[in-house]
Amino acid sequence: MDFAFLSSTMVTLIKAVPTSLMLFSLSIFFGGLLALVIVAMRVSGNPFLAGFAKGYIFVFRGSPLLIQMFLIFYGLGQFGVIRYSFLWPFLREPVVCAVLSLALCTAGYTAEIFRGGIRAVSPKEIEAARSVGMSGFLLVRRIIAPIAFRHALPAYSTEIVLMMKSTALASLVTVWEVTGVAQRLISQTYRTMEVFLCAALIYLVLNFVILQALNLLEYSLSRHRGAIPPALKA
Amino acid sequence: MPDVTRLSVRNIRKSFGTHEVLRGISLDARDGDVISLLGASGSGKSTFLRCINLLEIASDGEIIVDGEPIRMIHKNGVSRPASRKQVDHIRSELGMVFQGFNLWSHMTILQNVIEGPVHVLKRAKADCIAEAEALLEKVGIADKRHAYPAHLSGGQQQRAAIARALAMKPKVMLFDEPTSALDPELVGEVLRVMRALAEEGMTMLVVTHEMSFARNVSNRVVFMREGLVESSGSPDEMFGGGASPAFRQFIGHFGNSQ
Amino acid sequence: MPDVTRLSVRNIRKSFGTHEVLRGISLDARDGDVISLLGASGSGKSTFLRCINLLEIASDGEIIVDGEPIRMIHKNGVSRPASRKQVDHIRSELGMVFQGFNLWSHMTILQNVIEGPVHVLKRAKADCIAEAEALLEKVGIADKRHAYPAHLSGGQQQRAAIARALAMKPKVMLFDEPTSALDPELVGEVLRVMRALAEEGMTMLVVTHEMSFARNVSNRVVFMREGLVESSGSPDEMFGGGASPAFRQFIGHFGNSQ
Amino acid sequence: MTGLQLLGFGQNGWGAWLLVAALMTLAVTATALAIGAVLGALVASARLSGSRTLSFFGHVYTTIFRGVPELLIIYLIYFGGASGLTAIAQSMGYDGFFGMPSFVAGSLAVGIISGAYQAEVFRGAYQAIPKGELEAAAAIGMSRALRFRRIIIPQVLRLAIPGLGNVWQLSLKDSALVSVTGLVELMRASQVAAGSTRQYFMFYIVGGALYLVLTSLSDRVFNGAERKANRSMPSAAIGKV
Amino acid sequence: KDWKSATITLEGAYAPWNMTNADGSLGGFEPELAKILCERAKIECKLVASDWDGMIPALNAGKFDVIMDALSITDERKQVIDFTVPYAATPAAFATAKDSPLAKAAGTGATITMTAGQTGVKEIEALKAAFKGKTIGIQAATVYAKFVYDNFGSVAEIREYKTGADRDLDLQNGRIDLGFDDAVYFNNAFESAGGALAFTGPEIAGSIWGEGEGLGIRKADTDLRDKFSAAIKSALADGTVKTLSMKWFKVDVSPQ
Ligand SMILES: Nc1ncnc2c1ncn2[C@@H]1O[C@H](COP(=O)(O)OP(=O)(O)OP(=O)(O)O)[C@@H](O)[C@H]1O
Ligand SMILES: Nc1ncnc2c1ncn2[C@@H]1O[C@H](COP(=O)(O)OP(=O)(O)OP(=O)(O)O)[C@@H](O)[C@H]1O
Ligand SMILES: [Mg+2]
Ligand SMILES: [Mg+2]
Repeated sequence: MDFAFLSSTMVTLIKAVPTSLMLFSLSIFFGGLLALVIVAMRVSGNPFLAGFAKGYIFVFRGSPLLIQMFLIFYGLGQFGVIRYSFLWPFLREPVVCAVLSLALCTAGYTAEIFRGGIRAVSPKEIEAARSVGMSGFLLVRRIIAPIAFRHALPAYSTEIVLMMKSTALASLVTVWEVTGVAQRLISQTYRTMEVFLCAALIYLVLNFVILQALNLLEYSLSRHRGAIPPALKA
Repeated sequence: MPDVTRLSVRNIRKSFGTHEVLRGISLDARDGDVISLLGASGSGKSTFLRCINLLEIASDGEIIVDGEPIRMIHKNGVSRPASRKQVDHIRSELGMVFQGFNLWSHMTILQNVIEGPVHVLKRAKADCIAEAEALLEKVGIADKRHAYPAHLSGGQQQRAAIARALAMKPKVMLFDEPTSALDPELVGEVLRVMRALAEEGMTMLVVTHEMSFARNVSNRVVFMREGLVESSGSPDEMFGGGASPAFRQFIGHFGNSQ
Repeated sequence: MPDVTRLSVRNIRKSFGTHEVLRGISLDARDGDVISLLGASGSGKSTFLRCINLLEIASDGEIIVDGEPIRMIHKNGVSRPASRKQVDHIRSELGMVFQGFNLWSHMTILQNVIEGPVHVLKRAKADCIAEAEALLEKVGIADKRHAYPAHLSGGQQQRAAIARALAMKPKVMLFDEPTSALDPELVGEVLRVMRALAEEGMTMLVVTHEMSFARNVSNRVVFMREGLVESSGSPDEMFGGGASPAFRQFIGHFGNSQ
Repeated sequence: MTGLQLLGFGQNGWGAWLLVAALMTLAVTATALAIGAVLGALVASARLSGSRTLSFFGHVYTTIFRGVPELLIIYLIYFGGASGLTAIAQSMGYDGFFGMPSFVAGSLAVGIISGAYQAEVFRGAYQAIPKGELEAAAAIGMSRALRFRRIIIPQVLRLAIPGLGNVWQLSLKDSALVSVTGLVELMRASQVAAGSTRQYFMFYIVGGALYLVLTSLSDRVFNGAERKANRSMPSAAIGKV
Repeated sequence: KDWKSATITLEGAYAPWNMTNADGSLGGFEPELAKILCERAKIECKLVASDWDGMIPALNAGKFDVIMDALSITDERKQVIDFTVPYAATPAAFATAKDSPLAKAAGTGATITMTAGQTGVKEIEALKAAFKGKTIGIQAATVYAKFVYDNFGSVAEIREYKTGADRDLDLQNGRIDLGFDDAVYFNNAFESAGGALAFTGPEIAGSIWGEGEGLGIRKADTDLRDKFSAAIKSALADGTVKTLSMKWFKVDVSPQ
């Protein structure tokens, strides 16, 4: 084991952690907001909105993020309309494009996850809410969202962790985060395993913290369930 | 008390698939009316209540709450309410206690009870809590106010559901077997509460299998059979000699076993 | 009929958190015994039934089914059954009708009823179907046999739950308010079925709020209060003059309203 | 050369090349999903078992295989597996390199990862089963195994279908990373075609479109399954007024 | 071990060095050269395509025996694998958009030679002045990247791309002003850019780019390395490399 190499690698990689975290938090935030809009459209009952949402989910969930990012970053600039529009000053920036494509993609997944959570809300509880005159946003905010979110949490944790890992693609568009830096180190030193192990350790620690936080959240949101009697455990 | 028609239902029909559950039911309820809805299991009592507050959409018929007809749109053989806002408003004036209680599982009992007043009626939270605690006290589960529904006994859940509906102070209450899970002592308790409400002028539609309730608390008895009102009348008429043979057979056990 | 003790419960205790719900309950049931379990809402009746078939693990006490004590392991203040196999076996001899029915939502009514006989008792499917249909006929929901539970009325679900429990032909039946959602006519019907089963020697423990059942069908009445057996005796003793004041207050309403 | 010719099935067309790669992607993903289903079910039951040790190991599995970048896991299995095999072979007197076939290594790696995702999906679905239904099953004396087979699996499958659709989608894309093992799947095929012809946009768009075709096929399967599984449920209350 | 057969890997997506034909077969400069080298070394060769990212670990794991993928001989790489003598060495140059104000910078069309570590070259100083405040795109972790950082890091903004192709697209999009890379590679890239890009400033050749491109071989396999080195020397000597180079690159890349 070459500890000097490992520690210098670690130092180099850790310097890229803030970039990764920045990409991660921005894309989770914007992706989450967008997902709420998409899932609202999806379950709205309006065929036009639902159709749009379906199409959106289909495209962004159905194609690889790598391709989406490539087309957004390198592809949009090919069109004069965009290059000479007010958007270009934003789209010109690699970070904006990276966050944009990460957020667009996670929104597709998250919308589908939230929809699954909504499906698991007992129709009886929704009926009870309607019978006191709740509907629309109030019904969603007070009854559907809390229950659905609890149901969706395990799947959503997975998605959040996936986003952490997906930020790795941002080096495609010249945003050098942890994986990108690791790959650059590899093409300089060709010590693939060592560098990758260091990178993996960083992701594992970050994701461990995230997962632990989400587990706590899950636990604290589960108080309302009757504990499953020990005699019944699967 | 002025003689106001609080709730008027005209010729409601409802089918599930090919099975026609309600085949044209009409009913009028005035201020302070307590109407018992009797009928065999599966005769459509719950469905009828659910149609009144539009949890099920009747395929035909008209519902008028407090003089305000619920506007419906009929298109391609499907009906739906014209205004969601109107529906919300009307529902907030119609209280409902479900047969299966349907408490919100993610909220404590107290939260269940104040949810509607605070978030639908937008009343001050402190007032709502005070009132809710008084209500829970009345139905005897004040000590369970911070428990979640999953940790309550059947009768406790049912009482929580009643308290939740009452907290909305609706003009009309729809009760679906509100005492089915209660012991005789509590049944007496709850019936006392209901009688008091009736005296304050609340209109009630009560699906029940409790003949003593039908006889002693309500001022009208409606007997449903196969999706129709088979017969109706004052308790004295119905439980006296004047009842139809079908109704007499229906209450037969009640008559016998006492 | 030989005088066999089918079910014997000794000194059962159970707490939820700090709340001690059962504080030492004992009970013996012989072949053909029909025991009514009465008590206020929240007095621990459901919990008691659930402890008997180990859906809740009592913290203390002993349960003996058909002479066979359920072996328990006590470790670090936590108890659990020693043999999972024994528990499964004993449960298949104890039928249970839940207060909330708990039908399997992904199966039709018929599938619900044959599930146990076919998959637990491993009996021939065709026989089970024939028997199940006869049972469903008996409780009056044969026409609903291909419907899913979510599409049934409350009373229909309750009858399906009864049929499901009976289909296992258990030696001991635990009923938790088996007629709460039924109309008087059906209550009479179901009580007739239960009486017939009692005469065939089935042992039954019935939580009920139906005093007419306690009085006319059961041969023993147990009155629970605050986690203890407050008093018990034959129906005649209990409903005659000899009852405790607490029990008399409990059935007060029942006495009054008739 | 026109775009149509480039994408066609003629002598200089990349049509067949891409199509075969798409089938390869499908095969890797399907195999991985099957492997993952077994692992996922095991891990989910470990996590729900109530046994502290089992639950701990389940937790470790899901944390590691969700937390570590997929590429590294593929590397470890492919190269690590190969070194292991080679060492075994050499100790038995054989000479040279013994690797796992790319397809096996790739599917195994993606399958192990997908197992962690599926475990979480199954766990979430299990927790959504109404508790009373499990009690009813226990009460008629169903053994654990029987309860698992007759009550839990059908309900978990019903509740897990949307989640499994997501996992399928994830695995479909994880399969793109398998190209480091030398397997020509859709992603690598598109990149090779793009690099060889320098028609980057065209081949990326076509590659993306082929992924969408695979998605629409699988969506159809999952939607059908969801419809079928939900026929016992009351019509969704959410869309109603 | 007597090398009767060997497996050679290349990416198959780096035209014109090596690429994949629509029928899945491999073509380009390197596959053709490999065939000749193997004949001369009397080794039966099998060509397989594999992913660039896994190439070196896979070589060391024993999955194949030779890497032939425009692999520059560098000191870092020498620590993990061995190289044959180079079979190619290419000059490097800047590229920009044809209509850019930076087009036709001083020295365009000329060739200068630099040695490793050389500084203070007057042509480079001139470029430095011209490129002040501009953005230069490079492929990360290449010898060219190091050159640009060393010479232009103080005056220009530098953006690193994972591949040269990505950088070329951004050059066309206008996100960056200049690109710096292998001139042979650029020659080919310009063609597919439809004439939108052009060289600017002088071509830079010489030992500054190291020894050139060689075959990568496991450190243990010295005999294999020597066989291929001998074959490369003979192919360079008799002009075979030059012929192939003119065919694929239209310039001679044989190392001087
Ligand atoms: N899982 C639980 N966690 C905490 N407390 C519980 C739980 N289950 C029941 N309890 C409490 O235990 C007490 C007894 O409940 P149980 O369900 O046995 O009552 P019961 O006699 O069946 O009443 P009812 O007639 O209303 O059904 C109640 O006060 C209830 O709140
Ligand atoms: N969602 C549904 N889909 C199909 N059929 C239904 C549905 N809901 C109710 N039904 C059927 O409609 C009929 C009337 O049901 P309803 O619940 O109104 O009966 P009920 O009078 O309330 O009976 P109970 O006293 O047993 O509660 C029943 O036969 C029932 O099976
Ligand atoms: Mg009903
Ligand atoms: Mg109970």
